[in-house]
Amino acid sequence: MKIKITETALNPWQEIENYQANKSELSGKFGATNIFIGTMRDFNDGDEVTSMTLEHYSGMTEKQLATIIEKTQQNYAILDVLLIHRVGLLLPNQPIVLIAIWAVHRGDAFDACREIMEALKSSTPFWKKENLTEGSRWVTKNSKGYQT
Amino acid sequence: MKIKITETALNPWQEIENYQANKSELSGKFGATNIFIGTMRDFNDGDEVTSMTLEHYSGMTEKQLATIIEKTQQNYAILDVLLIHRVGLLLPNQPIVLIAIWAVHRGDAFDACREIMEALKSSTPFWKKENLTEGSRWVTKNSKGYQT
Amino acid sequence: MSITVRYFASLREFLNKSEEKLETTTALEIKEVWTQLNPDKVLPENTLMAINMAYVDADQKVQVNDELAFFPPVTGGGG
Amino acid sequence: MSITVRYFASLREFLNKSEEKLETTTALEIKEVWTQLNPDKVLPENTLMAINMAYVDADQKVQVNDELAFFPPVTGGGG
Repeated sequence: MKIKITETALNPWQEIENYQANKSELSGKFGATNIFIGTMRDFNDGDEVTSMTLEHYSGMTEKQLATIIEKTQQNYAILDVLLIHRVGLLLPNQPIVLIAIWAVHRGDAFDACREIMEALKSSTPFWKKENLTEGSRWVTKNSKGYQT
Repeated sequence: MKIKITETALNPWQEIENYQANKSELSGKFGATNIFIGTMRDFNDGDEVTSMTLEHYSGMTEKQLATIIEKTQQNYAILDVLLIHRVGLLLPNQPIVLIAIWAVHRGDAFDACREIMEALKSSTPFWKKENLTEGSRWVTKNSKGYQT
Repeated sequence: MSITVRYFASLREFLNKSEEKLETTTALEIKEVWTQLNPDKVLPENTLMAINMAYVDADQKVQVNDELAFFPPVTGGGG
Repeated sequence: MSITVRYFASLREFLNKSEEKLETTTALEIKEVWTQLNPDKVLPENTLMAINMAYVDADQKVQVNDELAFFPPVTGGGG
């Protein structure tokens, strides 16, 4: 299991490939991988967003993520978790978060990934500030996750 | 949208990265990517599996996958789909299937990926034959997707 | 004029054939096609059927020049 | 002896401070800490609170040497 908070631009494919390659104990044992990647859009609530600043509560963030993962491991049979979250200045099309779950079976992988993602959004101390073409604004709530 | 059936070993990270890089119209427009990868295990039903032969009904497979994706596009707001499935001889730890969904929102990405995966397993004409340390056997039914 | 008939996976191995043609000038019931081509074999339970690469029920008629396929439950994917 | 108090995101900007210490030799109510440090500001509705990096309710007591944090609803993730 690995949790990483980083100010550096994130290449999710490289991260997953490297992580998996170094986990020899996973080889041949997992049948299902589910991966979620949240990526910065260049629009939100009808406005153009030129960049975003992600603030976090260092220390509590890692603690909260570990708690979320631990709880999910009690709910689903999963083999491994990789979770990386960006902080600092982000540009459109850059990944914000990566969650990868390895499991024997697909249902456990899908459900665990979804549960961790929803818990992360609702309880981990990250805050987004969007920079618009004119001015900036704090994001005050999460979307429900579906096109309306 | 891309559907590919291939006899060649599959690098999912390379495939997704290349596909996304060539889709300039997606840049800045998607907020969520959900990816499922099904990978060959070296065990099944308590036996060691040394390799697997994947047979398919060429032509109907592609047609059925296109129908599944079309139906899912009616149910969820998704921007793009990449689906690759291996056929032929597979070894443990090799990816069998890759499904990647790009959407504005996470719920649409998760649900569409899950729906396509379940529909693929239940209705696309692929068949697995497992080669054991002694002899071989056809897989006769799908797992429900959860550790029992 | 004929119907092309294909068999896949365990059914292909069981029958020891993957494709054959049944000469006919008229539409036939699926069961009739099976019986004519496999007179000594019972169609296994759970066998799936497709005409021209689309799933059909066992009571569907097969037209001349159609491709009819018989196959066991599918097991693709992974996980 | 003191309590460390931290503010994040929009609340940090609203108060124009990110961290301060409140000298005390006894445990205090969270509301008491807020009022002593921000006498002219109402604690915004929906403010979340954590003691030593774990979520707490507003009625929790803050012990000497604890770290107390106030912050708005969280908005991490993406999608």
